[in-house]
Amino acid sequence: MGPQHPSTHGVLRVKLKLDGERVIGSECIIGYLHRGVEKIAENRTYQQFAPYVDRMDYVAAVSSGLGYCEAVEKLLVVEAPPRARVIRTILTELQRIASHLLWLGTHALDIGALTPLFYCFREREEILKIFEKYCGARLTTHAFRIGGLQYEAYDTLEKDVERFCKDFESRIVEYETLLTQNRIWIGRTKGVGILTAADAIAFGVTGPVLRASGVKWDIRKAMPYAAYDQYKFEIPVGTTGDTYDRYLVRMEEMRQSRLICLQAIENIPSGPIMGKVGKVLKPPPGEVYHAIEAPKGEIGYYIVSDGTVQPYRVHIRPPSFINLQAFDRMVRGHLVADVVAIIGTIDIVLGEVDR
Amino acid sequence: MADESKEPKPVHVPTGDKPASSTPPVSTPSGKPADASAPAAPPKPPAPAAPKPPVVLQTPLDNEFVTRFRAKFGAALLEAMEDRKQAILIVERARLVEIALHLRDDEKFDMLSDLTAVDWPKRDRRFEVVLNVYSFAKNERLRLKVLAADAEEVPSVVGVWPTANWQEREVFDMFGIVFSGHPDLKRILLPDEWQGYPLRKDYDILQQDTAWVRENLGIESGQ
Amino acid sequence: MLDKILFYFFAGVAVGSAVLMVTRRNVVHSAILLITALLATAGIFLQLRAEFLFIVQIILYVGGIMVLFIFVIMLVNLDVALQQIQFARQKWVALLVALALAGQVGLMFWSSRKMPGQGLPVLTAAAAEHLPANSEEVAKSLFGSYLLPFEIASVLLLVAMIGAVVMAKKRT
Amino acid sequence: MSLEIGTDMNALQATNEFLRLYWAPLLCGVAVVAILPLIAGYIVLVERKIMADMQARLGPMRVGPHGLLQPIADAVKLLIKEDIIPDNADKLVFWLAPVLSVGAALLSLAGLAIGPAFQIAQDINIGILFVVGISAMGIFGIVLGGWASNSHYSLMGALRSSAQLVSYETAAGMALVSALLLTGTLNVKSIVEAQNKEGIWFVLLAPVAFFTYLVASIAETNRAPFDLPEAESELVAGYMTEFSGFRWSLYFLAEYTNMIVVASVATTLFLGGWLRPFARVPWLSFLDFAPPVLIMAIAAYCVLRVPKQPTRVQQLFMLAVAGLCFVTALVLAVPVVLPIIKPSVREAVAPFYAGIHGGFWFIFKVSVYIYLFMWLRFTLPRYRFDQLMRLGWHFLIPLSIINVLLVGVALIVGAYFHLQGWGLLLVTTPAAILALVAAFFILAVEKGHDARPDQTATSDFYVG
Amino acid sequence: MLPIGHYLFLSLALFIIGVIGVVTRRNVIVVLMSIELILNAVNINLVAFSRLYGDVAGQVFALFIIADAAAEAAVGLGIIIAFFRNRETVLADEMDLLKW
Repeated sequence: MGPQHPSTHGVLRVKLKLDGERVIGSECIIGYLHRGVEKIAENRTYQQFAPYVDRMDYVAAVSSGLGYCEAVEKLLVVEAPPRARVIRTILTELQRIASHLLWLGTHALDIGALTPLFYCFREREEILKIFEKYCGARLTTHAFRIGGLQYEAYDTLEKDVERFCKDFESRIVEYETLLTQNRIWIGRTKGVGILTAADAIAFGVTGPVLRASGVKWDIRKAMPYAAYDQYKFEIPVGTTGDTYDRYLVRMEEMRQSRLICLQAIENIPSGPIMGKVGKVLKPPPGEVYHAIEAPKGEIGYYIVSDGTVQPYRVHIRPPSFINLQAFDRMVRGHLVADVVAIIGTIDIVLGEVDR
Repeated sequence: MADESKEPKPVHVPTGDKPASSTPPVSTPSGKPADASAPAAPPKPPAPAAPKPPVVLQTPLDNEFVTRFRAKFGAALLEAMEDRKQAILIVERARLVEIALHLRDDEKFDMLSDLTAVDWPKRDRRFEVVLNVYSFAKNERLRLKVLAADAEEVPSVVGVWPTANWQEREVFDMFGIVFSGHPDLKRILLPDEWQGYPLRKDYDILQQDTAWVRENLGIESGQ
Repeated sequence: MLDKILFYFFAGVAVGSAVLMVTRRNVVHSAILLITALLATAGIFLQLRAEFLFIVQIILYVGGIMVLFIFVIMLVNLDVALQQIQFARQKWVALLVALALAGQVGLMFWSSRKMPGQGLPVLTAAAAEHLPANSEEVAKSLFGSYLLPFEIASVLLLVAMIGAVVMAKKRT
Repeated sequence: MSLEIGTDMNALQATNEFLRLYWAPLLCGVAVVAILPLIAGYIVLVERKIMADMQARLGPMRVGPHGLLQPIADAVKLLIKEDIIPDNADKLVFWLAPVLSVGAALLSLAGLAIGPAFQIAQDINIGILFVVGISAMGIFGIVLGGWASNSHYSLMGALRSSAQLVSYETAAGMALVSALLLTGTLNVKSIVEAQNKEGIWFVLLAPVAFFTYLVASIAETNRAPFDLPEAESELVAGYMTEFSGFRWSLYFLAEYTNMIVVASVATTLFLGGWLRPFARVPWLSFLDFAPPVLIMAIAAYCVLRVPKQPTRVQQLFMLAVAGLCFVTALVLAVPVVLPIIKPSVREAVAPFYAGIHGGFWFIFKVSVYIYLFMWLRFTLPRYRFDQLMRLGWHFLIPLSIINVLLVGVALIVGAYFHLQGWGLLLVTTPAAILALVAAFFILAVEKGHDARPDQTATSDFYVG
Repeated sequence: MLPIGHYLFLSLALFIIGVIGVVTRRNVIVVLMSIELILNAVNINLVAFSRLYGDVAGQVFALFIIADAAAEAAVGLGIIIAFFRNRETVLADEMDLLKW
């Protein structure tokens, strides 16, 4: 399947070894979108590098931005003010819903259902409008700054988010009626691309794919960051680790994110939006590894600083890159038609895989 | 070298013409903390303001885990420290696999979150291979470091954590560190016939693809 | 008048495509030509007021057997066989045999002309209108007097199906 | 009309004799072949509009008001587009394949009766069988098309789609057989008369047969959940990949004609051809007014929309459409209103009434059936090829065979008690229930011995 | 209904072409096709005489012949596929081994 295949979510080339219809082995050839982000990081100051982070996982730019800002704040041993942390949580959760919606739309389209794509994009449009009102950009938002926020929350933010959350519940029910009970959808997804819990951990898979295999682990609960410790929400867990479970886990995650947003907008604390961070950031030498729960999995930043304005080394742990490793294990023994479904269910974004 | 596209910022010329950003010229990259013009020093006590000598946040760490580890491996543990409340163990390169197995089985660090490397050209053993492991049971992170000189091989941990497969290939692709025992160590992101290892400090950011472009496309790279 | 036109048209098509089918090098072309020949014979059945047989010929022969042939041709994708010569060496022998056969039947035709007695039955067929509805007629006799052969035919088909499946199954 | 014209006439006399006898079918034939591309085009437009509506968007709006001229634009585009023939493709077969496909589809239309009056091939004795047989020829168009464009992918697509067609044809055939048991004859006209005499549509007598035929016909026209051959993800556009421009539109036309053929077979056989719903129920006769009222409403709606059209020419066009609807409403109203005004003229008007209204109801039912096709297409994801074949062979064919058995038994019992019309329901409904029980039994067996990981339970796909 | 001679002559012609096909062609599939042609020729005769005598038995028998032709084609093609899979060839000359 060549790099420009319609259903590989970007430039991913998969070499499949087939026995008739069945797949025996597969090899992913990546690197078509490699822009050398980590090398660039060593030649930029901390603030200048922030926009690059959005370009990696362009579908969930807000969460990668949050990860980077919090990592540098940890480097500086500085804490963002409570108001900033709450607004960050709201925007990250909205971004998670948007990323899952895009995943659901394209995944359903690969398997042949035409309509869910348009429903999902209709909701995603609402979220992107909120982003646009807040920080001017829809996709690569660069919404956060190291130490807090750049822009004050625009006045109707609470109302917009509330309106969105209110009718999003009925929308999820709409998707569910279309797909969850649908005999053909179950036929195409149940028992396809099974990943056992042991394999998942061995392959370092994180995020919804790991949780669908039955491992109840979410960084938002394990090591709470931003304002996640203030809110109540559950972690959906699957049982068999097949495509259908991953579908259910992600649908449930969207519901949980919606709950978080609702709880968050009730009381956004007042106060400053920018922490005690100087114009020029010179973090004391040393290193830090900070990971947050991006929609695709654990995105980690390992930053080494040598005391100068520019980071000495920035390494990004991309969830899609590592989840893609499990693709070969999941695709063995399935038909060609399932390969497309499995690529969809791992939910990879090639910008993040290639960095 | 006509470098119109990229921002003119050659690395190894520290005081080249700076982009018009407001930051004052950077002094020699010795570890001088924020200079006087920084606004009010961060009030947080642990990061003292400029006057104090460069605060090294890395304090030696010895909790019961480190003692247990030292008891088991003794000489292999070169140094244990804590940086910003994150435990770091620097271990001996040869016994990495053994230590990894111990960590995974006995200490329940069952997931290798991240494997990467850092290049310190000025040190004698220039490469620092960094492994970030995480334990579901103890909900703890630990960072293992192994020092390796230019031509030295680092034992591969693919046997212990299969996720290391692609990450080690990427470190080899970017740094040129050879991982002995890796199933198929070849470049993962860059084209196979690429010369040089981009993430090394001595690899200039500008002339990256001249060799590859001249060879494959037969034209001069536009960098 | 119309009958004559129809018959000559279908007969011409049938013989023409049959001849072409036998001589074509490309197997797919000969398959298509066979289909046209079968359709032409179906036309003749229609002209003989045998509608049921006309439609059975189309459904079973053309729609069933020929699809099977085309499938096998595709699976066996014969471009490898194309280069080899298609015609056996004993082409002339075959022609000789055919001519002898034709001669014999011709003789029979010719002789019947002369001797009125044993000649071809010169009955005039019943006029078209009051022919009973064809398919009902066929059904009556098929399930009436020919019930046993009908059952045997179904057993034959069953055996053939099992044989084909066993034969073509992949030796896994 | 005897086929045999005096054998001794000379050529000229023969031809005009021929013409005198067969002018009606010739005329209808030409009409159908001419109008069909237009109808197919507008079905595509309607499909895109409905799809858009279901997906919260507007669909083609640009060409003509509400995109009404879109099909003409599509047709022109297809005609102009360059006609690429892949190198060392088999020229003859490459040309023949689409022609065969369209030919089969159009020919099978001939056997069908739109209204009591409008039938191309007058009373063919083997009516329905003729239609099914000829449409079975369509397979060649697909298979040869795939072969002629000698690219590996289109060959695989062609093989897959013909395998699918062949297997679902048997299922459709069996479903038709169980319906034909009820009618007793193959002739299209007499089938509808039989339903009229019984006073009940056969869909109520043999619901399971209708359902299996519905599923099989969707699979046979390569649509909705069964459109795997041109599933974009694996083989791009299946056997149609290499065809472009006019040739591709021939295939396209064949697909939509097949859809119409399948829909009309179902309507004739199950939904009582051109019978007005509750045809023989006296107190429901006001339904006769339904068609003209309906079309009048559409005309009124168009007139309302006229001022909203952006440009002058679109307003004019909208007005023309309104006029057209108004005229059809009038034509429909005349045979109904006239007898009320002047009872004397009733007999003279009766054939017109039957013809026109019959035609309306037939077209109405066919469009409802096609709407069902479209509706399924937008909601259901696609089957995988092995699931598709498994559904066909393991579920549909046994179910339809059992159904034939049960309907046969029901009829014998019915005849024994010489039940008529609605009475038959007493016998056929238990048969239908028994068939459903058998269906779930097949499913249970299916689930039982298939424990392979990627095996999926495929019961009737209507659940959900 | 033309005089019977025409139909006899037509079926004879088809029969002869079929025989030529069977004998001359090397490709087994074409041989099978020619056999189909021969069976078809026989059918024409049957139907012609059934029409002549007004007795439908001829057509019923033709039906049986078609059924038989279907069975024969199915098994024949099965053999060809099995053979092709082992020996990669479809030419009659090379089918000279009874057991391979």
